Amino acid sequence: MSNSLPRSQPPLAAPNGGAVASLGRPGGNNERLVQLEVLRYNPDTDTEAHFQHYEVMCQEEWVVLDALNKIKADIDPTLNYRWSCHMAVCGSCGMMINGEPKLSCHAFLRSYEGVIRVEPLTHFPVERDLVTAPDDFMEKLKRVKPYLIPKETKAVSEGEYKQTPAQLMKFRQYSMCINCMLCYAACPEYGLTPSFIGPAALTLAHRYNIDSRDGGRKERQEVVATHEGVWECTFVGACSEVCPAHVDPASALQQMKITSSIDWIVEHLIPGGKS
Amino acid sequence: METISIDVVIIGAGGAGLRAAIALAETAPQLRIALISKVYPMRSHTCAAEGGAAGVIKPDDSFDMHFDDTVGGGDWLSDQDCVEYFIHEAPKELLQLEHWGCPWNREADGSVAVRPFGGMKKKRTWFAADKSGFHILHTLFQTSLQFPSITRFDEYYALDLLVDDGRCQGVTAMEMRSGQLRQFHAKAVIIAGGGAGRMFPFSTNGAIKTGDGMAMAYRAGAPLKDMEFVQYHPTGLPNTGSLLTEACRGEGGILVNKNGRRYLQDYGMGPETPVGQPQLKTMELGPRDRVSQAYWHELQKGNTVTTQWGECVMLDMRHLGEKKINERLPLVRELAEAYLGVDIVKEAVPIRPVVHYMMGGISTNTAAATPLPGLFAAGECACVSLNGANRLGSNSLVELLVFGRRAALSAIEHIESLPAANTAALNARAEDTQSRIRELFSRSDSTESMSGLRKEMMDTMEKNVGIYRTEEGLQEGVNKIHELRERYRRVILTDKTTVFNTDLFQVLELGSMLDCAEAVTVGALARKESRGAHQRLDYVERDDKNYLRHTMVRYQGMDSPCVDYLDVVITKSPPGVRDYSGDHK
Amino acid sequence: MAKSHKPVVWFPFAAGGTVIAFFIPVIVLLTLMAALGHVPAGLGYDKLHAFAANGLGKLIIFGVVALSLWSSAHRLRCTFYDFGARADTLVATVLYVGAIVGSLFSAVYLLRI
Amino acid sequence: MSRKPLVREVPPTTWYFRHPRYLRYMSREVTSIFVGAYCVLLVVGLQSLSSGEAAWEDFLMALRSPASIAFQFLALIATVYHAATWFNATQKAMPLQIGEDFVAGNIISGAHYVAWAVLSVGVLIIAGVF
Ligand SMILES: Cc1cc2nc3c(=O)[nH]c(=O)nc-3n(C[C@H](O)[C@H](O)[C@H](O)COP(=O)(O)OP(=O)(O)OC[C@H]3O[C@@H](n4cnc5c(N)ncnc54)[C@H](O)[C@@H]3O)c2cc1C
Ligand code: SF4
Ligand code: F3S
Ligand code: FES
Repeated sequence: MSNSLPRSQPPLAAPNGGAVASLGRPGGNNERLVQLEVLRYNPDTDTEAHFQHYEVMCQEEWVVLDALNKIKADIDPTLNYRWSCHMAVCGSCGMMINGEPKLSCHAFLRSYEGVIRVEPLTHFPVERDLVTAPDDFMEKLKRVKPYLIPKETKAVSEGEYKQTPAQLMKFRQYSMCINCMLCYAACPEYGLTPSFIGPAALTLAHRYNIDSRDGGRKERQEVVATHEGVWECTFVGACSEVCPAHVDPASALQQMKITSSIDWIVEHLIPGGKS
Repeated sequence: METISIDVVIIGAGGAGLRAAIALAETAPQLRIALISKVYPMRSHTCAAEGGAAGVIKPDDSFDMHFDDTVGGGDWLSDQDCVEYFIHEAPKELLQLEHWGCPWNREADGSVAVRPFGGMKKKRTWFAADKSGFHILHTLFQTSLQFPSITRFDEYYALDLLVDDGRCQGVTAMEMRSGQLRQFHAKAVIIAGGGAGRMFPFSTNGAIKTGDGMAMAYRAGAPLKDMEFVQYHPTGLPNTGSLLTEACRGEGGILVNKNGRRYLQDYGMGPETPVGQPQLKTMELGPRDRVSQAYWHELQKGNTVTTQWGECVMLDMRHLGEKKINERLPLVRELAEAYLGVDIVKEAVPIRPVVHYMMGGISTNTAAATPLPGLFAAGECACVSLNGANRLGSNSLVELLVFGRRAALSAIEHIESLPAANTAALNARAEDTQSRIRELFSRSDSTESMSGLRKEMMDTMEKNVGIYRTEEGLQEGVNKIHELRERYRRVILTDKTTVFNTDLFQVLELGSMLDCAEAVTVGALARKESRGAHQRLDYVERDDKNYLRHTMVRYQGMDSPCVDYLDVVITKSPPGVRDYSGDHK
Repeated sequence: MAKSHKPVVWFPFAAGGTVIAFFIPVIVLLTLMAALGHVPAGLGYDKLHAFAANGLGKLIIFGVVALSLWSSAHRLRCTFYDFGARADTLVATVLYVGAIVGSLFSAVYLLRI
Repeated sequence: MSRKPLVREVPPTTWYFRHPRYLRYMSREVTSIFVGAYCVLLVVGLQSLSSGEAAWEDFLMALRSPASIAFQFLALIATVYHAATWFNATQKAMPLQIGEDFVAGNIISGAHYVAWAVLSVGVLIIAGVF
C-alpha cells in the first residue's frame, strides 16, 4: 500500500479486491493443528511434575494463550494458568515457551513449528501447572521503595512539579515495567543466588532515582548498593533480551553500578565526602 | 474457617481499590485495611487503559465546559450534583497522581500536557503516552507499598458479602493458592471490583472483568443501577477485541468504509473535516455511542469491508506519518502489527465496535455509598451516575480516583458510630458460603458445562443486547438468560482439587456474569426509549417524560428481578439535544 | 544489609575491561607477529627498553598490565561462581592476591629498567 | 492445606547449557582466562626486558614455540571478542541523552569501534609495524 496521503475519495480500498482484500480471506481456511506439551503439576495428586500432550485446532494468527484457552474450554478444564488482558500489558501470563520466558499472549503460533513446549516460569516455585508463586518478587519490589520520595515537598494545591519532556524521557523507559517477571526467569544469577533483588525491582528503583522530582536515591541505596543488590548482577543481559516491554533492565543495573561506585568513592576516599 | 478481623475491607485492587486504600491509610492511619484482589494489583484491568484521564487544567478550559460535555455526553442521565463534584475533584486527583510520580506527558515548559478526546470540547485529557491506565495503576500500586496499615490479600477470590443487622460487615473470600475459605469481619466494605464486559464475546475487557463485585452487592441486596447502558468502543481489533485507543482518532486518524468514504458525516457528525486536522466533538471525535452506531448502519447498508475476522470498517492513520505515530501511538502500532499483521504507518487497520465499559453498576450516591449501610462502591463496578447513558472517554480513569477516595472518606465516617458486631451471626452467614461451595464440589449427574453455558450467554448478549435492540430480541434475551441461570444451578465442576483451581473460579465468575446479564437484559427491556448507549429500533426517540430516570434492578433469588426507577438529579442543565455536527457552537 | 564494598573491586574491573578492549588485542597482535618471526621494530630491545625507561612509558605499561590483571581476576572470580564453585571468598582471595602480586612484580621490573 | 509448591533447582554446574544465550555469556566470561594468562605472559616479558637484551631475545624466541603461537592466536580471538562485547555494552552503561532523545545505541558503540580502530592503528604505527 502506498504511503501517500489518503483522500477520502477516491476509494481507499476497491470494493472487491485491492489492498484491503488481502486482509480478508472470508471464511478462509487458515486453521492449523497445534501440538503442545504442557507441564502439569497438582500438589493434591502429584509428587512430581509431568508433561501432558495436547492437540488443538487453532487459527493461524493466534497466540499460545489462545491455544491454552481453547484447551481449557474444550479439552481439559483442569489446566491452570494465569492471564487477563491478552494485550501484553497486565503481565500475568508469563511462561516458558520452548525454553524461552515469554508472555503467552504475545507468543505467536506462527513463529513455532512442531510441538510447542510450555512450562511455568523458571526460578519460581510452581504452585500448580503453569502457575508460579511470585511472593519473592513482590517482597523485593517493596524493599526497593519504588515510589516517589519528593526532593521538595509541595502541596497538591500548588500545582504540578515541573518536569521537562527531556527529564521525563530520561526515566520513561524504566517506568514501563509490567512486572511480568520474565527477566527473573531469564537471569541465571537470580537462579543461582535467589537472594539477588533482581532486574525488575532494581530497575524500578533506578526509575525513581533518575526522576527529576525524586530525592530518595540515598534511601534506596541502602538496598540497591548491597551484595544482594546490583552487585549480584554480572551483566548477563538476558533480562533485557526477554523483556516484552523493552525496559532494558541490564542498562539500568549497569548505570546503577557506576553511580554506586562513585558514591563509594565519595564516601570512602574523599575527605568529608560522607555527608 | 479462619476469621480475619479488620477495620475496612476493600474488594478489588485496581485503580479504584488502590486509591481508596491509600486515602484510608493517609486519612486514618490507625485503621487496619484489608485489600483483597483476585489478581495481583498490577494485573487489574486498569492497566489496559490507554488514552488518558480528563481534568480541567489549562487556562482556555473551564469546569462548566467539562460539566456540559459530561452531562451532554451522558445524554442527560448523569446526576448533575455528582458531575459537579467530580469535575472539581478531577484536577486535584490528577495532580495528586503527579505528585506520586505518574509520568504524565509534558509541555516544553514542564507543565502537564493534555490531548483532545472524543466528546470533549476542549483538550483536557492528561496522558502518559498511550499507557495512561498502566501508569496510573502502577503509580498507585507502588505508592500503596509505603503504607503499613494496608495488608494485601492478593489472589483471594471474594465470594459473598456478610450482612447482618441491616448493614454490611464483611466478606468471605477464598485464598486461591490453597483453596481455603476465609471470612473477613469489618466495619465497612468498599467494593471496587471493576466491570463486567466479559458477558459479551467481543470485548476490550480482560478475563478478570466478570462483574463479581456487582453481583456480590446485588445478591446482598444492593440494587444495580442503569445496567442496560453498555458502551461499545468503536475501534476494537476484530479478532482479539483489543482496543485501539480513541487517541488514534484524537491524533487525526479517520474512519472510512469500503468505498473510502468518511461515513460519519452521513450520521449527523459532519460536515467532513480536513484529513489530519481533527476537530473536537465532530466527525471522528464524536462520542463513542454515535460512532459505534454508525458502524451498525454501515453494516446494514453493506458498506463494510469483509475480512477473515468478519465485517469491519477501516481506521486510517497513514497520513500521521511514522514519526508522530511512534511518538504518540506506539502501543497502537505494536498491537495492530502483532495481532493483525498490519503496520498502521503503511496500511489502514480493519476495526469493529467492541464492548468496552459498563456505565451501570452498584447504585451509589455522590458519597460513594450504596443503599446498604456499611457498603461503599467505586470504579467501574459502581454507578455513581457520573457517566449517565454514555461515558465520555477519559472520564472513568478519573472516576476511579475521585470516587475511590470518596468511598474511603465515607467509610471512615461510617465507622465512627458503629455498634459492636454480632460475630455469631456473621459466622453463620459465612457458613452459607461454605455450604454453597461444598454443594458445588459435590454436584454430579449433570452434563451442564461451564464453557457451554458461557458461550450461550455470550451469544445471547451479542445477539439480543447489542448496539441496537428490539422488544422481541430483548424478551428473547431475558428468557434465555433466565434459563441459563436455572441451568447454572446444575453446572458441573470438572476439577475438584484445592490448589489454584481456575475451573472453580471460572464457574463462580460465570455465576456473577449471569447475574449481571440478567440485570442488563431486564433493564434494557423495561427502558422503552433510545438514549446514549441504549438504542432501540422500536423506540428510536429519547423519552424524557417517562425515562429521565435511573433503572434500579433488585435481586430476587431465582425469580426475575424487580425493576423500579430513581429520578435523575438535574441542577442546572435541562435535557437538550446532543449535537455533534461541526456547525454547532 | 550493609552496603557492599564491591565498588573497590568493580571500579578497577570496569576500567580494566575498557583498557583490555582498547589495547590488549593490538598488543597480542604485536607479540603474535613476533612469534611468527616478524618482530615489529617497536619490540626490538632498544626501542622497547627506551620506552619503558621513560616515566610516562612506565606508567602506561604498568597501567595496562595492572588493570588488565585485575579485570581478568575479577571476571574469573565470577566465572568460577557461574561454573558452580561456591567457595567464593577463597577464589576471590587467590585471584585478587594473584593480580596484586602480578602488578607488584611488574612494578618492580619496571623500576629496574 | 495442600499447598506444596514445587521448587525446581537450578543445576549449579551445568545451567549454562539450558539456553544458547547463556553459552554466549559464558564464552564472554571465559575470555578472562586468556586475558589473565596473557597478562602473566606480559609480566614475564617485563621481567626479561628488565634483565637485559639477552633475556629479552630469549623471551622473543620462546614466543615462537608452537604452543605459544597457538595460545596467542586464541588470546587474540578472545580479546577481540571481549572488545566487541565491551563496546556493545557501553550504550547500556552510559546512554547519552541530547534533548529528549537518546543517541542511538549503535552510534555510541560505533564511536567506540572507530576509536578502537584509531588507537590500534596508532599503536601499530608507534610499534613501527608500517
Ligand atoms: C482497553 C481499555 C481501555 C480503556 N481506556 C480508558 C481511557 O483511556 N480513559 C478512561 O478514563 N477509561 C478507560 N477505560 C476504562 C477504565 O480503564 C476502567 O473503567 C477502569 O480501569 C476500571 O477500574 P476499576 O478499578 O474499577 O477496576 P479494575 O481495574 O478492573 O480492577 C478490578 C479489581 O477487582 C478485583 N476483583 C474483581 N472481582 C473480584 C473478586 N471476586 N474477588 C476479589 N477481587 C476481585 C480484581 O482483582 C481487580 O483488582 C478503558 C478500559 C479498557 C478495557
Ligand atoms: S523488566 Fe521487563 S521482563 Fe522484567 S518484569 Fe519488567 S517488564 Fe517484565
Ligand atoms: S540477566 Fe541478570 S545478571 Fe544482570 S544484566 Fe540481567 S540482571
Ligand atoms: S494476558 Fe496480560 S500480559 Fe498476557
